[in-house]
Amino acid sequence: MAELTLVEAVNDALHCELERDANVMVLGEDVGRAGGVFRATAGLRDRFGSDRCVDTPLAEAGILGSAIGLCMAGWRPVVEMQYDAFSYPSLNQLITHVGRYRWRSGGKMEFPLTIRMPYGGGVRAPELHDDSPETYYVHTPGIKVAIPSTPADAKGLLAAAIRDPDPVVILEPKLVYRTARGEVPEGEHVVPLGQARLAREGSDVTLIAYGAMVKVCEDAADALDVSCEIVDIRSLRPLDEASILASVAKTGRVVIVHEAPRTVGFGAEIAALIAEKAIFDLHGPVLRVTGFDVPYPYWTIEDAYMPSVERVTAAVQKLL
Amino acid sequence: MAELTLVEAVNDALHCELERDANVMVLGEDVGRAGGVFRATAGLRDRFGSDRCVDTPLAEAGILGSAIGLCMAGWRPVVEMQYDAFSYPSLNQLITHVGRYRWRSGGKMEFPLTIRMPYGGGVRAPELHDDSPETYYVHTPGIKVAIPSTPADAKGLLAAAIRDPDPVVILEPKLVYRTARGEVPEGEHVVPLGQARLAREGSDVTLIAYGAMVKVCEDAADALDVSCEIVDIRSLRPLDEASILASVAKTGRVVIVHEAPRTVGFGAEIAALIAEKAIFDLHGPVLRVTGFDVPYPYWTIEDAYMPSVERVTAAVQKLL
Amino acid sequence: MALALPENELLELYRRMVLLRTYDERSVVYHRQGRIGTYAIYWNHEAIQAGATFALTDEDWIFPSYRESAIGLVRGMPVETILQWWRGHPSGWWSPADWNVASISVPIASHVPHAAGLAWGKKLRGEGAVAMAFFGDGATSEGEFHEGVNLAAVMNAPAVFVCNNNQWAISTPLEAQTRAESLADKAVGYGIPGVRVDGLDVLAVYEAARDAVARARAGDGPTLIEAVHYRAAPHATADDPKAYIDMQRVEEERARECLGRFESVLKDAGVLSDEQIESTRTECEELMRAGIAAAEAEPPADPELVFTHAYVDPPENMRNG
Amino acid sequence: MALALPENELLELYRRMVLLRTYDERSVVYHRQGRIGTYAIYWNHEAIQAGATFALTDEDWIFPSYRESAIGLVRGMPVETILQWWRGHPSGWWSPADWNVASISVPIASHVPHAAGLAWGKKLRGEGAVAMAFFGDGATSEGEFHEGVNLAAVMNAPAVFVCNNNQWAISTPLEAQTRAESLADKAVGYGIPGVRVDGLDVLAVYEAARDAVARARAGDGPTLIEAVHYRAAPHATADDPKAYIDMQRVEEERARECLGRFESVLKDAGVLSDEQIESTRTECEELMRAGIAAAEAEPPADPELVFTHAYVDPPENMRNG
Ligand SMILES: Cc1ncc(C[n+]2csc(CCOP(=O)(O)OP(=O)(O)O)c2C)c(N)n1
Ligand SMILES: Cc1ncc(C[n+]2csc(CCOP(=O)(O)OP(=O)(O)O)c2C)c(N)n1
Ligand SMILES: [Mg+2]
Ligand SMILES: [Mg+2]
Repeated sequence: MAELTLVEAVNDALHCELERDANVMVLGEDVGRAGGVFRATAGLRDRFGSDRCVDTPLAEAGILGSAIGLCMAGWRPVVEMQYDAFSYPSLNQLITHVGRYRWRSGGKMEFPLTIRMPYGGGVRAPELHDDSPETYYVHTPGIKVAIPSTPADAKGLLAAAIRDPDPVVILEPKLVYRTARGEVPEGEHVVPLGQARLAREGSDVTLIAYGAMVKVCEDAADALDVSCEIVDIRSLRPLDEASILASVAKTGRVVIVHEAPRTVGFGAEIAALIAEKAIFDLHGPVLRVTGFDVPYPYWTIEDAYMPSVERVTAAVQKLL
Repeated sequence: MAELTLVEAVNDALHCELERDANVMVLGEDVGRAGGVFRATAGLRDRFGSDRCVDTPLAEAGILGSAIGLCMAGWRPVVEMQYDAFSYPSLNQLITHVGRYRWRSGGKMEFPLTIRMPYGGGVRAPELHDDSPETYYVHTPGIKVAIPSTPADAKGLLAAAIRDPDPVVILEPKLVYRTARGEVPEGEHVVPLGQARLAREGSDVTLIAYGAMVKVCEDAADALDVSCEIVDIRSLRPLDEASILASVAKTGRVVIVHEAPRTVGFGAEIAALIAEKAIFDLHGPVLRVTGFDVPYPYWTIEDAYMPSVERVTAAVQKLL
Repeated sequence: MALALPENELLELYRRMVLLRTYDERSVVYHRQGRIGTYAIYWNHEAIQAGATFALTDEDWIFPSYRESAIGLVRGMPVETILQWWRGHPSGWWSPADWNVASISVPIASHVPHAAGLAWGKKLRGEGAVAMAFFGDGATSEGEFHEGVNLAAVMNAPAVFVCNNNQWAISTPLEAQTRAESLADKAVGYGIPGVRVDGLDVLAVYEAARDAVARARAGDGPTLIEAVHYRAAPHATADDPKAYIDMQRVEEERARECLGRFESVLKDAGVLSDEQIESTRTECEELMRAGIAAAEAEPPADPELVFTHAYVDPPENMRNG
Repeated sequence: MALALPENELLELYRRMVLLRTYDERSVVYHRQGRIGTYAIYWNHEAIQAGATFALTDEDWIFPSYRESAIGLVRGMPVETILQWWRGHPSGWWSPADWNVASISVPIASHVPHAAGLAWGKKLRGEGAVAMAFFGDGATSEGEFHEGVNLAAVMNAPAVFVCNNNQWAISTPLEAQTRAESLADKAVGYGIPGVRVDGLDVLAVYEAARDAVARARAGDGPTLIEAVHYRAAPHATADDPKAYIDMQRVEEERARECLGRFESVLKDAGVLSDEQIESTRTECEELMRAGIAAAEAEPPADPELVFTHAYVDPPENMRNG
């Protein structure tokens, strides 16, 4: 066990997986010489060479599209998108090819690629360095999506993604890249996709979140004198429905928290799941505390956009 | 009143709006010389000239990006994307600019552009001519989204979109482009955004749908001996929450139907709305009948993917 | 003049052209008969498809667009497989790995980066394979064409980019697509060779491809080949070009079609006899008859296939709907 | 040698360069003092920004990337407006229509199609305005650069595309970005003129821009200008180039910086005196002092602005969250 920050854990996972499997390679903008703008890929180029940690041209569709060809050539590419909002030029490749190519091959070919990127707000950055794009990814068939909130999960989920035979998108909460510190198993460490994490046990209310919002829920729980259970979803697809439904059955009260805009944000899917499968367990409405349906704001007022401890506690109080 | 097909009504709306406002122009692939692959823009080039109905190069991001510049120059561009899945290359422009530029200008500039495209499955077409991309659009802040199911609404909603000061995406259900026929008011006809249409009154169950799925709900209602109320949402953003909640209050039973994959499909947002604001009106779970979280299938088996009368009636029976 | 290939290869090249031509002409008929769905006609594109791929070995990869849907035929792919693709039957979805022929790419230019990546990836592994991508004149306006070719050039990947310049993108003429003198000019911006050939001269296309493949194998990186001709048929069975094309011009172009031209070259060279022409055509028609029969004999697809193959390891809720 | 401009214009051009330089140098200090946020340094890019825009009239539009964040200064935009952008304060979001300066574009190359559209749209209206877009060497790898320039060329739009080739995209060197001899070569593929100039020679940049603007106004369509220099500062305040750049080379480049070079040209020509240099610099420093003071004096933004301006006519549920 070593104490690492979340971004250090990402770097650790990449070192382990490139070491373990000679077919794994990393590509993206500034991942090589600079080791990534957040240093997530630091050291890889020196250790594994410029063929396995590649600085690409500035072309996200070209990067993701070439990763599909790399898969056909037997590689397991790990693509870094430099920031959330800069992954959008690659959406056409993601939707029309990454999510569909294995199906097209009649199941005979695998496209075990991983796309990872820092995401989310609160970092006092210029425009378009703050997006939470998970809806665009998780709505796309053929794709799996995971979002860690702790260093250990950042390492374990990324390792699972790289080893997974299907394409996986990993969104890393950049807000806590360096503030989330924790024990991380040394060497190989895999956290299977599809398992939520019970971040905290409780009996009165269930708070459901992922990424940087888990910490917000924990702080809200500390501020409240009600017993909050906190479910860290970790894996949006595959989704651990059982853990969510078990917690709802226990508490009957639910608040879902995410940064992304509310309309068809992932909170809507969770609420719909509960409205379908747990309706008779509920003591009250299913509440969402989310980003708003507006462009992510200028950073001096971004705190008014980001779900806050205050907004979460207010939602919980509504339910009691 | 004239009896028109849905695609004829689209063409009618374009003629009226280009006639009415000299700033309105149409651009896209094959919209001019050919009048569009579905003939939606037929006649415009002859009538209004090749400057106001423009065959662009084959470049969706370039088309939508240039439409932003056209707005800055005082035009009201109506962009055609040739098919649902071929709009994806323009998503970066949509998300990073179309939805944000007015906000960036401190509210001083308007970007009254319209993006329209045929969408949806069931048309026995090769791959990627069948997608239902509404989630990608309606999740994006700054964008409005409308989907007609009748010829009259196809004309009226498109006219409203073109006149609207904000960017609007209109998805036209190509499955019923030529089979949906109906009375369409001649000359100017506007259906305001943000108003659902009560397609059928009923008391036992509420069926909520849009686009080609409204007809499926009507057929299901005919096949059932329960009284079904059918709400045709028409406008996904702005959303007519009042009409949805009123119907739920009346029936207490809800089935939501759409073609798009289920996970964070628009049905999730409707279900979440109900789970938040109408939970105590419900007599049972909120059910969704949707496309599956898989690539849209080969057309010989697409009927197994598309929501069918059978699947809708089965869902209704579950609620009784 | 001396022809670029030995006699037996010339005849094989001829056979492939006839096979492609026969597939295309029969498909238009099958469509009219309601036996296949919408179909993208490639009539008179055969010289480009057969000529360019003739420069490849079976280890090399082909990345077709819908316009080259039947190109697997040059690798011995069964006729029925391709017919089933156009019939919307799952057995039409071959595995690229079985034939080193990528899936038919429907989104324009989106497969160009795939070819770049495959070529780059093979090179990284020290495997000699070359990637050859086909796309149209309209495709050169797409960002993904640009990003893919540029990336291949930077990676010095063994790729050959074949632009089928039939001068139309559905109803959009070349002059509304680009202001460049030629599409081969675009190679300059990528620092790679750009070659312009007569797309109706199968041997000219072959020679350009042979040289490009040689450069790729020698480690000299990608080449852009522009094969110029003219679309002498509708864009697809659903399309009526009368609205936008001068049909007179189309008639002239049809008269210059590439297969007859190659036939006379071969006959003048004493390589091909009328009997051989006859027998080759009947042989290919036979293949088509057998192919459509096999396709139609196949049982309808199992609707369960809606769910299979989406994932190796599917999420539990995949079937919820 | 005879200079390209009359004396008063040379001095105005000089003033603009000094103003841009002063803004940049002060901003780096303000950042260190925690008075502005992350900042994209453009030190030694002033010759390109001042020189190219000097060929424009106020009716013409400028489309800056983050690298040209302060370019509005040449139009008289208040210093504090731009400072506020970097301070994350809403008053930093000017209205493009007020200055004919588009918003700072953060997604690389995504504003190139905007410039194409604006130029095309103005031409359609018979208004003479030219659009000038700025972007980097890395931007030329993006699909949206390709689609935007191609569309402008096809529409014969009065646009000027200025590529600031500082030979680095953050840590990615030019040779990892393109295999082309020069970025101006890319113009060939669009059928437009491509011009390569010394990006540190403000008059050379001006002359290239002047000719390009003249072509645009004459109805001869777009031009691609490649202004070659070298990034002699970090990519941004957050960046540490030591990891990837040879700092020795950077030192040499800093010694060749563009402002001092223009000063000696003007002094040799007897147009500029040490007193004028002194007074221009103090004047600009004054503007900066006043600007940062004004920015810091502004009340904090009203959080209500999270909701204003997203829509002209907002959906009712916009505030739900
Ligand atoms: C990204 C994308 N946009 C639009 C389409 C619709 N479409 C199909 S074929 C075609 C024209 C293609 O022209 P070209 O590239 O010249 O190839 P050709 O059909 O002439 O062989 C268009 C616009 C598509 N398939 N993909
Ligand atoms: C679409 C997109 N991808 C990635 C980024 C992150 N990024 C910011 S600046 C930069 C390098 C740009 O280099 P260049 O185009 O040469 O311009 P320069 O910064 O050198 O002026 C990158 C990759 C971005 N802003 N937008
Ligand atoms: Mg073509
Ligand atoms: Mg640069």
